[in-house]
Amino acid sequence: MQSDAPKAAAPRGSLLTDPKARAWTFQILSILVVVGVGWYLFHNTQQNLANRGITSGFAFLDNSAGFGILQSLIDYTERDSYGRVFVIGLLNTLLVSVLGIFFATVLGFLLGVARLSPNWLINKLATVYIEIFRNIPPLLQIFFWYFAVLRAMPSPRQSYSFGEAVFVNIRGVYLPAPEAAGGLVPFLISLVIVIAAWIGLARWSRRRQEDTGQRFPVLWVSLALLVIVPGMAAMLFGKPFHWSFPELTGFNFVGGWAVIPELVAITFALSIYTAAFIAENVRSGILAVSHGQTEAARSLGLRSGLILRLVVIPQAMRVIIPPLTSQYLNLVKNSSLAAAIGYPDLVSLFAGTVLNQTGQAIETIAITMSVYLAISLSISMLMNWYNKRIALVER
Amino acid sequence: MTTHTFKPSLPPPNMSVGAMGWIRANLFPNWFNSLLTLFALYIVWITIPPILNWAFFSADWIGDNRESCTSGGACWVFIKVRMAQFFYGFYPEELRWRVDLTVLLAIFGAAPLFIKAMPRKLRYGAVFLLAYPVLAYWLLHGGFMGMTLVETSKWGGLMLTLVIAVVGIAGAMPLGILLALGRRSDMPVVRVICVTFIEFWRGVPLITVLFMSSVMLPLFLPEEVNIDKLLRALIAVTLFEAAYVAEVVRGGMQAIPKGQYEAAGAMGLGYWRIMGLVILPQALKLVIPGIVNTFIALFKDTSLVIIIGLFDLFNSIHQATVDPAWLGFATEGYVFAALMFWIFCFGMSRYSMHLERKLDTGHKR
Amino acid sequence: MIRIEGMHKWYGEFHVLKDINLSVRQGERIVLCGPSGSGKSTTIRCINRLEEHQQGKIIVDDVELTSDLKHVEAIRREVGMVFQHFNLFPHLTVLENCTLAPLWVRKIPKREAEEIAMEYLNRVKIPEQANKYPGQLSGGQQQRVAIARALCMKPKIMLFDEPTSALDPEMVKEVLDTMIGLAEDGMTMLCVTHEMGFARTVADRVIFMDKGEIVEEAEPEIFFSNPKSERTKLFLGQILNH
Amino acid sequence: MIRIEGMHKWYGEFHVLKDINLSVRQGERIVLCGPSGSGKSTTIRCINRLEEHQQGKIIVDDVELTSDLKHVEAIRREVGMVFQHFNLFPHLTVLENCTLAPLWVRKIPKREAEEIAMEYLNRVKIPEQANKYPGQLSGGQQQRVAIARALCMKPKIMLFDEPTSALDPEMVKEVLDTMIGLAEDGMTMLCVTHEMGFARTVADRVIFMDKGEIVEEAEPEIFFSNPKSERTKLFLGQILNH
Amino acid sequence: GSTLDAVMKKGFVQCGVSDGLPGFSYTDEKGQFKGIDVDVCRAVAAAVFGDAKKVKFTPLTAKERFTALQSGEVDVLSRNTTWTSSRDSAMGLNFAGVTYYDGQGFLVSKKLGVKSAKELDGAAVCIQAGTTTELNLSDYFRTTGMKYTPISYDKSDETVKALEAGRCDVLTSDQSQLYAQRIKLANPEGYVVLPEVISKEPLGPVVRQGDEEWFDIVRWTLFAMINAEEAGLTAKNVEQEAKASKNPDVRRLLGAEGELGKDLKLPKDWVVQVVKQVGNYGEVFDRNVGAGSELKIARGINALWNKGGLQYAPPVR
Ligand SMILES: Nc1ncnc2c1ncn2[C@@H]1O[C@H](COP(=O)(O)OP(=O)(O)OP(=O)(O)O)[C@@H](O)[C@H]1O
Ligand SMILES: Nc1ncnc2c1ncn2[C@@H]1O[C@H](COP(=O)(O)OP(=O)(O)OP(=O)(O)O)[C@@H](O)[C@H]1O
Ligand SMILES: [Mg+2]
Ligand SMILES: [Mg+2]
Repeated sequence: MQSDAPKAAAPRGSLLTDPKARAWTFQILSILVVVGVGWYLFHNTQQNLANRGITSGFAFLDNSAGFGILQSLIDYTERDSYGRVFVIGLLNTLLVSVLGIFFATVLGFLLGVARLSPNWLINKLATVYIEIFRNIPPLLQIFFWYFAVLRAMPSPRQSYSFGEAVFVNIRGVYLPAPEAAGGLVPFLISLVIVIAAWIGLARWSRRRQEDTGQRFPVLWVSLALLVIVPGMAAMLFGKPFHWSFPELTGFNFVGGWAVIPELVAITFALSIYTAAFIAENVRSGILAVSHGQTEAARSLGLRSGLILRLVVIPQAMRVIIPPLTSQYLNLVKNSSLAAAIGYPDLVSLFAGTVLNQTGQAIETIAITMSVYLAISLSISMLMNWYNKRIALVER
Repeated sequence: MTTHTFKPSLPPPNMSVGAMGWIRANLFPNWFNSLLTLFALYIVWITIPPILNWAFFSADWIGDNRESCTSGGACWVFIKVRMAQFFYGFYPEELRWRVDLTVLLAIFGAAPLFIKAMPRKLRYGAVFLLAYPVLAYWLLHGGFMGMTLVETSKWGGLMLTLVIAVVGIAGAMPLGILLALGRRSDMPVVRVICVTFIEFWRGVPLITVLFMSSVMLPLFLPEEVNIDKLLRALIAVTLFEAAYVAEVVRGGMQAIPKGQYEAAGAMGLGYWRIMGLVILPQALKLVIPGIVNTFIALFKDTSLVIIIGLFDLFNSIHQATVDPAWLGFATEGYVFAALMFWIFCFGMSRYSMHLERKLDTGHKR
Repeated sequence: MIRIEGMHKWYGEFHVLKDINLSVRQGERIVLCGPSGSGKSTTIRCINRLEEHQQGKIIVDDVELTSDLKHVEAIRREVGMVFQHFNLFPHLTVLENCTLAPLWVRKIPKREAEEIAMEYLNRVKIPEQANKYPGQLSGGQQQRVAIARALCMKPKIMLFDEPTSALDPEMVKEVLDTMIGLAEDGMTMLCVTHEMGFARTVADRVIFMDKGEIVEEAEPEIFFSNPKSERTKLFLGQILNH
Repeated sequence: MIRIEGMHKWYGEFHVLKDINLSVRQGERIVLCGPSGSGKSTTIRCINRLEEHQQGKIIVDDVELTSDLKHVEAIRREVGMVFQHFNLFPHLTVLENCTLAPLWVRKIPKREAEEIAMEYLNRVKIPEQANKYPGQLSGGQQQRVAIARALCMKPKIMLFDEPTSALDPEMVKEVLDTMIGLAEDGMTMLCVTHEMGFARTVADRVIFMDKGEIVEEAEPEIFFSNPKSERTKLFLGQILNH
Repeated sequence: GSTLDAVMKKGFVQCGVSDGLPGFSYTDEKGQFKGIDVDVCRAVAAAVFGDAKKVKFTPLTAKERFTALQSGEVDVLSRNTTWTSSRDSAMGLNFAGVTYYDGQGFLVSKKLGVKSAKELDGAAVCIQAGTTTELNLSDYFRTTGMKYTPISYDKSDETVKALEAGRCDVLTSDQSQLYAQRIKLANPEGYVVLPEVISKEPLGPVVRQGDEEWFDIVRWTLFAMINAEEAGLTAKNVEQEAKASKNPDVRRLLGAEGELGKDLKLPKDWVVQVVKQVGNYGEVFDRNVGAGSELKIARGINALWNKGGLQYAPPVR
């Protein structure tokens, strides 16, 4: 008998007792409630704004800001608009997040592995670290590190100097910054060439391994190329940059790159805090790979480095990724605590100073929240996608 | 036919057991680990003695003003002098017994719930859960039935931290459970509403939420409505936390096999009875550790109310460190704050691990 | 007691049950068998609305099964069901498992519900386990608790979905014995099982399903000794030689 | 091929292996049996250094097993091992499981490694599963993949640690057949198993262990029909009557 | 609705103050709020309820303050807030008057050896975020063509801590605050306030726009305090004078004659209560920031108009 699609539905009950009808009634009611509450709040807000003569709308984004900003990744002067201030805040938040995620991941993996070390002392040290740092509020840690960093550093005049090029003092870490010079173009071209060569080499060596089983020391050769070729370009076509060295003029160092202590403290605190959680995730991820897997790999003659790379980590990653994702999200959200120590992140600059200069609380907070929401959603989407891609195939 | 005589067990060669064996196996099994051990020893050596020295050996404990702190180590006098404020905030001195009593009531009231053999535990628990909040409100806030009123603006310190954390989680539980049910509902509209709600709160930082609740909420409400500042913070924390609780509870519900729903349905139980009598009791038991972890996170997050000017434990301490009379003892303040938070969080995380182990074995049998 | 007329069911595009017609009289004991995936479980799950049928009529105890919740509830009260994997509630004691539905659905006082429960636990021969948790019992004991739990609602009809197939062989007998006892007491039963011995002893009728259809329906003597259809023969050959 | 002389092993204070002496010639097929906890697994795991022995000598293919990594690696290359729980790598396809070690340890070109792998997958009769993941295979198929994986390294000796005891009964045969095939091709094998049928058909020698000692060592006919020791008899009685 | 009605209904004035600025608003160790800004609030409460205690304080950061006022979180914002055009117009606020004429200045460590703000090129400057100070600073350095690094914190306490730690060379704020903040330093003598005043900072209480009634009450409370000082009424003698004074100005002010109270919908004796419970402007100034306080700021331009200052209240008539 060929199956045909269902025709008439079975008889229905009355509106109150039929589950479908009831479900729809309920759903329509809940839509009404949500819309009603939304409208009520909107109405009140409208009324309140009108009553109190508060400006609304997003026109303020074009107004000029008029205040200085401690750190901005793009050019900024006081004449620039609030819109640009928003971008600067967002970039600063992203900077802290990216740095924090990077260091927290590295530190977290190291600690997670240390936590599993057969070496008793290392194991215990890692445990102590994890238990201390994950049980103290991050805000407290941020304050602590900020003032600890400030207290430990000398004034600009007594800076620690490394080869008269790098200076460390309470105002930050000052590094020489490259500035373009005549040989820059050939230099950049040579760099591109080396990188292209690197990729080609890697491809070729993979093919060679597949064909002959021999491995080629790609990394070392490429590193050598990386030094030699641009070096020759520099010699032939002249210096690509001259270095702008930081110099003490007046109160502070001028020139070079400066890494401000606020950034250091917040990155430090967030990395240390989040690493404690990541370490636990890593540990349970590695423990989730059964001992039999390592034994099987060992009995095949694989060395421990290869076992880790080819067998343990790929499997552990599947367990680690989902909790790691939420740690990343937490770190991004916690980066908003930067406001407490004056690091000009999104919350501090935009939901703080701009809000206060313009008085447009609803708009600025709405924008700020949407930005965090968007970051959170995109990180989770990315991670979900990755997670799906690497999921184990089962029956 | 022979009878095989077994050889006696010999003691192991001495390098593999005993103190030496242990040291060899755990500290110096190979050159790489030996290096690590030395490195770790070095770290211990450069960190522990100075810390101990600062915190104990050359610390000042006695006195009641900054002149007592001369030795160069930690000045615990500062903490000692301010201790009452760190615990009670500006709660009137002569009424502090009310706070103590509230805490004691919580401890002794909840204790029977942890006794295995307690009869009628469920009923007792329900009565306690209903009665205690009223009692606690009467004691802490007062203003009726003969208790003098203590404004919430006078609440502070550890007491406020605990109030926020406990009320937050207690409020978040029922809401979180409803959200979890909604997210697993087969009504698409309800599901969408719940998912949106949950994802929204999980996606934004708590400080923006607190900020909104503290200064913007009145903009959304009619002019005559006036809600206490602490209450608004509590509402914000509750909504925020409910989203996290919802996800934890959902995890637990997913672990309940479909057969349980079917068996309950086949017996003629309706949706709410299936959930209330069969599914949630099992799901909640499974997620107790997760809930405790959420509570720990919440407990740490209470420190953020500094942003909206509530004087919780951390803010009280922070405020004390800028008191001109005690300038320069910020480190002591932060260390003390850290210690207080640590004790609570560590204790709870141990408890959650203990539960996890207990539930784990219970599961296997 | 049960009348099914022209019932069809689809899972999405897949036609699982095709034109099922079946009627069960009061006190009748019917065994459903057939190869895996033939729709046996689906059929009996439709009877108490764990699955929804899309065409045809199901009438249980003079009540037609529609999507009206009132009817569904009325029918579920009269129909007890026992599952392959017991589905006892692990957080409740055996006694609580048995009294849950009487208390909340039938609204019987607790004392009385417990007396009834003990009576049925006696009947399935495990009164001494009343205060244990399901996790502490063997599979056979658990299934007997599940039967007692269903009986506590004093159903007019009992449905069994392969009640013994998740059990270790040594426990199968204790459950079958319980079921035989029940049959002897005159309970109306509809039973999905591959225990042909049970079918032979107890059943008034055996129904053979395949590919979502009822292929054959006969008294056990005739069914086993002289099946009409080729497919039934094939199936019986496989199952009895196993 | 393998020579073990006076090997002792302790787990902490516990003396697991006591004075084990054993030698296996090229092409010999040896079955190890004994009650649970008698040290069979430990013995064969010492042979490829999954466990460390503390006293005595183990010499495999003329290389003495010391803590020198070079020696350990050399030996592991020549010794294949099959585990009770297969231990396939779930994140790699069957083919990748089989080519992993040849590629990274033997440094064979990929093409060639794949050819070898397909050859052995043919041998264990599952070439068609090459691109599936282990999770998609049945237990018996997984164990055969595990055997193929070990064979791909072209080992001189194969160790089996109860290769069939985690399998459903209907799958035991397919794995045993594969092992018998291997034995017929002349592979040197050391096999911990309780499949006495297999021991009888294939083994050149059967070794019985108890409490960490070798109690008896004999050809299968003699071992089964006329064991010397009281202990062996008891064990055989138990295992054969089961 | 009307703020006055709402205030009467709830029984207290909700007042937004600073979260810690000696002299203006700060909490003592008992948690009591004190300072000029606080006294203005108490005066409003005394005017409305005849009881200066019927006021609740909400400590606000600079960032939060306007939102809190706009949203109705507080009824009056008395938090050393500068009166500017944009705040008065676009933000929907109304400034009720000036409690303190201030100007922005700089606080530096003596060790730096700086004598004038003109020497501050390249300095790192600590400021409180979200203040006019932040904008003035930027203007000042722009006009003088100097460079600076702004380091802004949410709370004024943190700016002090950062200056102390050496994170910045200079702290900038309203001069009055500089004096207040200086005593928060471990070593106040090591720091000086530079002579330059780079801006006008009239500070005063603020209310929401659109409620003239409430605006008038706050404004006239302040004026009443100034007029009281001018008329020589003090907390001690005001009750006496209310009964005995023959001066028609005083009689009108204290409600013995005329309709001042009724017009403002306040009790007849409201000014008496304000002065009795809080004091006249001079007393409040003196007690909190002037000679009677730790800050010891001179009256300067905050003296009455007839004593060479700017404080000038319209007559009661
Ligand atoms: N929820 C479902 N969604 C889609 N298809 C389903 C679902 N449940 C069952 N099926 C399919 O319907 C068919 C009938 O299933 P049913 O469980 O009734 O078979 P059965 O006769 O009870 O088999 P068994 O002896 O294995 O229990 C099977 O092909 C099955 O794959
Ligand atoms: N890692 C270990 N630490 C301590 N004791 C161990 C360890 N591994 C095994 N043992 C003990 O050593 C003894 C021998 O174990 P082994 O696994 O070799 O026995 P077996 O003969 O293979 O038994 P089975 O048939 O159960 O596999 C057992 O008593 C076991 O408990
Ligand atoms: Mg079925
Ligand atoms: Mg074993």
